Amino acid sequence: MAVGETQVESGSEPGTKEVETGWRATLRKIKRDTTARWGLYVITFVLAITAYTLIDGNLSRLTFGNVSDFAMAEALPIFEHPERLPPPGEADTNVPPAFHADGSMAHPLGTDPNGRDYFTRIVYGAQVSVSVGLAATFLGLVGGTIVGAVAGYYGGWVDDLLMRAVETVYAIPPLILIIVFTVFVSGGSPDVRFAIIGVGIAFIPVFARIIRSEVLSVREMDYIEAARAAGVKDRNIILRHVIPNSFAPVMVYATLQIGVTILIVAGLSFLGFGAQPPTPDWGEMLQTSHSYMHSNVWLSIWPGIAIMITIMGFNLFGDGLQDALDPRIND
Amino acid sequence: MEVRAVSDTVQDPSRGQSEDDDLLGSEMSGEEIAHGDALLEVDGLKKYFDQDSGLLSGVSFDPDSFPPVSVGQDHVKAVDDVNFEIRRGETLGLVGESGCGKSTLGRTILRLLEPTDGSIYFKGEDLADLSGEQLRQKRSEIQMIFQDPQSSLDPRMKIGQIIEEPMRAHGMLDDEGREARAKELLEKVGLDPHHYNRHPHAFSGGQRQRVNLARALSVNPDFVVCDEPVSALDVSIQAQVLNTMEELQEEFGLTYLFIAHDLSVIRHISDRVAVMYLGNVVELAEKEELFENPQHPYTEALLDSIPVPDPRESDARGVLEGEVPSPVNPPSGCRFRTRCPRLIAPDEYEWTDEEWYHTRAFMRAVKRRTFEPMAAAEIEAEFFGGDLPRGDPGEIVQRAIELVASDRSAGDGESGGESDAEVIGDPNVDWERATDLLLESFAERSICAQERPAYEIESEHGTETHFAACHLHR
Amino acid sequence: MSSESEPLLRVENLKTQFFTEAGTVRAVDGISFDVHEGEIVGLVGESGAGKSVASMSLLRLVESPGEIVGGEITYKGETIFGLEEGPDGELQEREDMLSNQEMRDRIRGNEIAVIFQDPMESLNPVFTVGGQLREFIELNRDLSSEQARQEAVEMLREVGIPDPEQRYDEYPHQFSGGMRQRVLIAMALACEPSLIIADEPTTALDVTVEGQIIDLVDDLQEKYGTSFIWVTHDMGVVAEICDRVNVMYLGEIVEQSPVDELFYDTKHPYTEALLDSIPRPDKTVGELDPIEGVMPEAISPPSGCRFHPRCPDAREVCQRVHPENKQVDTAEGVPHRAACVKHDAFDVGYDESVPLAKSPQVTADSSANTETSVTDPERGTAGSSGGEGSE
Amino acid sequence: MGLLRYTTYRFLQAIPVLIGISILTFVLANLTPGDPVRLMLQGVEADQEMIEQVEARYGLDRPMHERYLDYMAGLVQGDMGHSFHRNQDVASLIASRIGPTLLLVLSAYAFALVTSIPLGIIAAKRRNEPFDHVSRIVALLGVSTPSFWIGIMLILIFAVQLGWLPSADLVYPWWSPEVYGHDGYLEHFVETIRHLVLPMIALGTLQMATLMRVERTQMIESLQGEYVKLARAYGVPERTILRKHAFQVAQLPIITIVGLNLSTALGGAVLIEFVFNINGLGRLFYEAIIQLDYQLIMGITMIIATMFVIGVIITDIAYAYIDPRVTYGEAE
Repeated sequence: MAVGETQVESGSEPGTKEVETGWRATLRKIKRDTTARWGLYVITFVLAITAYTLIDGNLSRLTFGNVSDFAMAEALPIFEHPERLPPPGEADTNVPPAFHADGSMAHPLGTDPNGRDYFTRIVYGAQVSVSVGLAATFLGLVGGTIVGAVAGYYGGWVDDLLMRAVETVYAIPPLILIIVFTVFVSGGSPDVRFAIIGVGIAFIPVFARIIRSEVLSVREMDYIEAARAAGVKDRNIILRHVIPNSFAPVMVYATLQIGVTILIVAGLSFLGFGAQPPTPDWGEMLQTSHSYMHSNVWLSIWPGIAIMITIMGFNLFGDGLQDALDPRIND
Repeated sequence: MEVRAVSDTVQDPSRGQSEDDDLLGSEMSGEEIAHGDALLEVDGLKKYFDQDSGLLSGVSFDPDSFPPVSVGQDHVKAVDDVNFEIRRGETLGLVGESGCGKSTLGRTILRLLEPTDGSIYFKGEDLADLSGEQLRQKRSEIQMIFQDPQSSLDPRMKIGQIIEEPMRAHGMLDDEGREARAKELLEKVGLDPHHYNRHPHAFSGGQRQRVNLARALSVNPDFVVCDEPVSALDVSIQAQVLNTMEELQEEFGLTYLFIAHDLSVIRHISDRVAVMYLGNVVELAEKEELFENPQHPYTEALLDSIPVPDPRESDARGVLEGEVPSPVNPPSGCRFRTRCPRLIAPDEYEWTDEEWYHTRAFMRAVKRRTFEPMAAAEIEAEFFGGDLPRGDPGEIVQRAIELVASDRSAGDGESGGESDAEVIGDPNVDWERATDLLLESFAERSICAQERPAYEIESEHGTETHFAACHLHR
Repeated sequence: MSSESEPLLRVENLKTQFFTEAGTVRAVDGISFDVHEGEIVGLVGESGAGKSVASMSLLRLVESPGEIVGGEITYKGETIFGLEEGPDGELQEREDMLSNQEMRDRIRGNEIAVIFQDPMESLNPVFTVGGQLREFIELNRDLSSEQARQEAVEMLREVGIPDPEQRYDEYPHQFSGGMRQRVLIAMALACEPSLIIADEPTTALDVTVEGQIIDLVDDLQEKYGTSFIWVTHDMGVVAEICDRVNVMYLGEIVEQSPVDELFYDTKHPYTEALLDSIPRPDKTVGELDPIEGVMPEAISPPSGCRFHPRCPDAREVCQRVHPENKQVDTAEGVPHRAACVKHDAFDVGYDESVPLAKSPQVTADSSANTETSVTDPERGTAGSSGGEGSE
Repeated sequence: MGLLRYTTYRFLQAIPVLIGISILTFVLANLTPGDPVRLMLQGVEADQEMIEQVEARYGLDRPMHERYLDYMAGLVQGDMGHSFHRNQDVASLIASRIGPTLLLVLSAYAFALVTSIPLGIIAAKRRNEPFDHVSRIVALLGVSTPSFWIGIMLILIFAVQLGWLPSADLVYPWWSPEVYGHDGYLEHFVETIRHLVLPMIALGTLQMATLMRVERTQMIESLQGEYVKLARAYGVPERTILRKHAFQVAQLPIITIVGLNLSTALGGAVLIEFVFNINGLGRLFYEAIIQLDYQLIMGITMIIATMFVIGVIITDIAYAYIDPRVTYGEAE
């Protein structure tokens, strides 16, 4: 029986509990939230693959066939030592995916034009995307926290100056800024490490803004004033009250930002300013396959799907986290 | 009745905390001031806020003028020259409507806000002069209770940590001692000591205000500023918390500055009451005196406005007209004069009471534009009963009426049949000039506009002096 | 009902529930009252008593997950809400119940209007005050746009807004709180309804402004003869403005009487306790006598009389017997009802029943500690975390 | 503050930001370790004399701040420097390439707005119904998929497999139909659209998805507002509430986001122009980077940042137009 045609939820009726806080409550809400749970599954999956590629030093898998004399015992982030990667296979055959008439189960996703097993390259591609995504976001988060917290806490002209600077950096689209930075700082030979720093710097304004506004809103809370009135030192107020209470929303934002970072790094590699061949990276693979777009369609499809799934994982988790922490549009 | 149970316990060597006795020194120095002597004295206190801050603050931009950019700050005069004292062991009620500056005053006294000018003597020492660390140490003697039970407790901390935080900040006791004291305080304020490890969200609003109380009392303060501590609570819970506050006051010899907008609560808990309006204290007297014999027209209006929970009481309501002026440009002299029903007639004219009464009403009606434009004769009839004041005032009124009368210009003959829509844009009605004329000729010349009132008068109830900032007592 | 003519609005056994994850919240649990023409009827209670939900139920504007699940609402002989047993034995909406379309077109606004508590939030910030007023007038009164505009200006003047032609084109944020509340009153009156539901209309206002608004409503009510349902928690406002009063506690009406009798011949212990617990502006009260504990949550109300855990007069029988709101007295022909078994009308053996022993804490201290703890087992929280002061 | 005053004020406020951008770009372009001239001359057989010549020509032998001031002086007069590789004026190069980029970005925005707002509103209205779930999944995919990959997929499907639409470059509507051999303006118009569709969707999908998510959230929030409750209580039909009362308020945050997202769109244009071979600013930027043509890079960065700043100002003004609180100032 539907009485009254208005069925829009409201958060103000007696049934709704007041906002719970604290980590345990948040965790419980995440557990209950389907979106967040699925995001967590995807992230775990991608992270597990990344971990595997770091442990599995057998880079020979990255080549065609079984170049067994090129076995690497050392576990390493591959983009750090591209010189150790096996050289492209001899065979210039372009094996199609397994479900194709000419395909074989030896190469479930086929091989790239250089004869390297595509499945293995996709798996190893997670390493660059995920580590760059995490590292660059972390860098931006740290830089942004410093700038944002200083601006928000001190206020006045410090705030003004920092925010003008932030606005300036913000005005240059991240991709452009990162390309200019990476190319010039690397002296014309960009690679992943410059990309991480570039992305990190480009995201400082984004994080600085959000952290500043969080600090400003927490600073207005009565418990901060209560702590001041009680004679608690400024340092302790920041450490014990301001940071823990601004942390949660910032984490939500950071999670969503990881997705954006991966997106941008993929674009960067696609244009040739990120990971450099032969490092397996999804963006780089898309660039290589771009020339084979007409002859081998599948080469362009797999890396894109890999990027999409990874980013979706972080977005799902971020969304779930946001729902769990934001009471306004809670069900 | 147990006296000072908590502090006794803490100081009791058998509880194992004897070394920390001297940390409760505030208690000792507090004894120097006898019950009933001034504990805190506020002298000429001012707190102005800049309207906005930042690099370009104070730079205003107006393309209509030349040069289009000008520099100059407007100040919000939230607290403007306030003087009073609070005596040891008493509760001073501070009452006023929203925006009158009472909360700002409370925070400025605590130096949570930096005073713009003036002194705050606490036990003879000027808090306004203290440097950061001196001030921080002084804070164990002065505490505060906040209005909002939701935001005044850090949601990520446990109740125990919250209560212990001030003690920790002042190096009071060791970990165990603090925990023992926190639990005792929980019991004192009427909570279960077992709640020590719970988070604030598990508590109702009333219970949270009790935690607030326990936190404030943990460092054994002498003086507590209570900023609307019960206004967010339901009526039946209000009474519980008020009673607890009173019991604790007696037990610990506390002095309260109790800030509230609710006159009933103020009447219940205060010994003396100060009434604030637009940044000024307009009246200060003992409770009975203030409520039974109010001497400031604003206080009277406030008292008349409260709905009394008694259907057989039918009093005059809503006696105040208009709205509170902006604290950026408050009225000169008495700040209440623009709304005062008893604005004093300017001395330079000869008035009868009735003449002044009519003129005042007309002046305000013009200023607020509360009547529809009508013919001059109608205005005369409506506001003056047909008789304008004699002499100069009469002429001024006459000129003002002409400015706002709908039949002002001789050329327009059909003034009778005009509809509202046509009147809207009537160029003949010059409200602004009429307002200026009336205000300049009358309101600005009243003593109320020219001098800041401050009078002490005899009380009818009690022995205290009665302060009233109203020229009616000159 | 009394022998008088048919009331304007009759509510019988109204039940509104919210279906939440934690369970069913019986926000309004079987209340009955009526409103006669030209009357101001009070609906009084603390936060969580269900008074706002009750008033929104009258317009069938309960928001999901809330639903009216039972009872009957009749307005001027028309059925706003009513159920009957269908052929399959299930309850279904009665045929004569007004459709959503009819509610919108004929009832909301032009028959029953509302004034909300928060004048700051109730006006749309991006439209002019006059525009909003005109829209509602046009919608509810068959006037042309230009006529509606004139009417709007007229109403703004009527509620004491200076210079209404000018202010018609201004935006809500340019008005003070008191002025915005006047605008809301103008909206309600401009639609020329027979009944206005005023939901805590003065709670957010300063006391002098509150006085102005109550004065205004008093005058206008006299002039237009509109009936009011006045929802409030403030006994002072009740005494000031209401003709008859319904006191609500935890979803139920516990006392119903003319205003004078409510204050001078109080029949329900809750009302009495409420009156004793409030500080007075007109006289100095030595010691306040607070009600112990806090109101339990409506999700799991106490057995028997819902007030018994906090009631000073509670006896053993109160735990068992759930009292109806029965007539216990008559004042000038108007019934005085109370839901308390201590009155003779009930005859369930109150006098013989043993008084309930208070837990020691209760008698020792006036603390809120003894509240009926509605502990959520999952969270293990202390006491009810219900929004006291957050309705 | 009136709307006009506010507009002037916002433009004045942008001046320091633009100066900041010029400094930042200049510093970035001079961050190169080693000799910038050698970098510029990569791949060119150059002797010492030539290097010195180039240095002198670009004033690279002078301190950085002097060069900056020179550059600024030039900028003010509309002189953005000289492209060494192309031996062309930077300003005129940019002018010749800005058209396609603007066409692409604006059409992507139009596509995003036209699709996202109705979808977001319906999703909010039918919250937790199948329509809502489907649209949320679409939006999620939209924000998770790289635009350039969408571009590649679109080419594969619509150009390569189906052969319905062209996959390279745009047809510029501002050129005359004869240039393309089009038979009259109708065909010219149709061809313009046909060439525009794929890159527009590729670039617009992310915007659409972002805006759709925001629109949905904002509408849900706005529909819970007290003013909506009041409108319902006065018998306002649901359709009017949705389209007028709730909608107007919900658009405010959308406007802000539209402005800020311009940054993503302008960045994305580089990728999309690369994928679709569009001779716009993005492609020019890519080529300039490959050639390390640093005056050209500075010029393009400056122009793109300026476009972003102007975009933000325009949306701010639109915001002020809808929300009276901005221009009239808060009362309390």
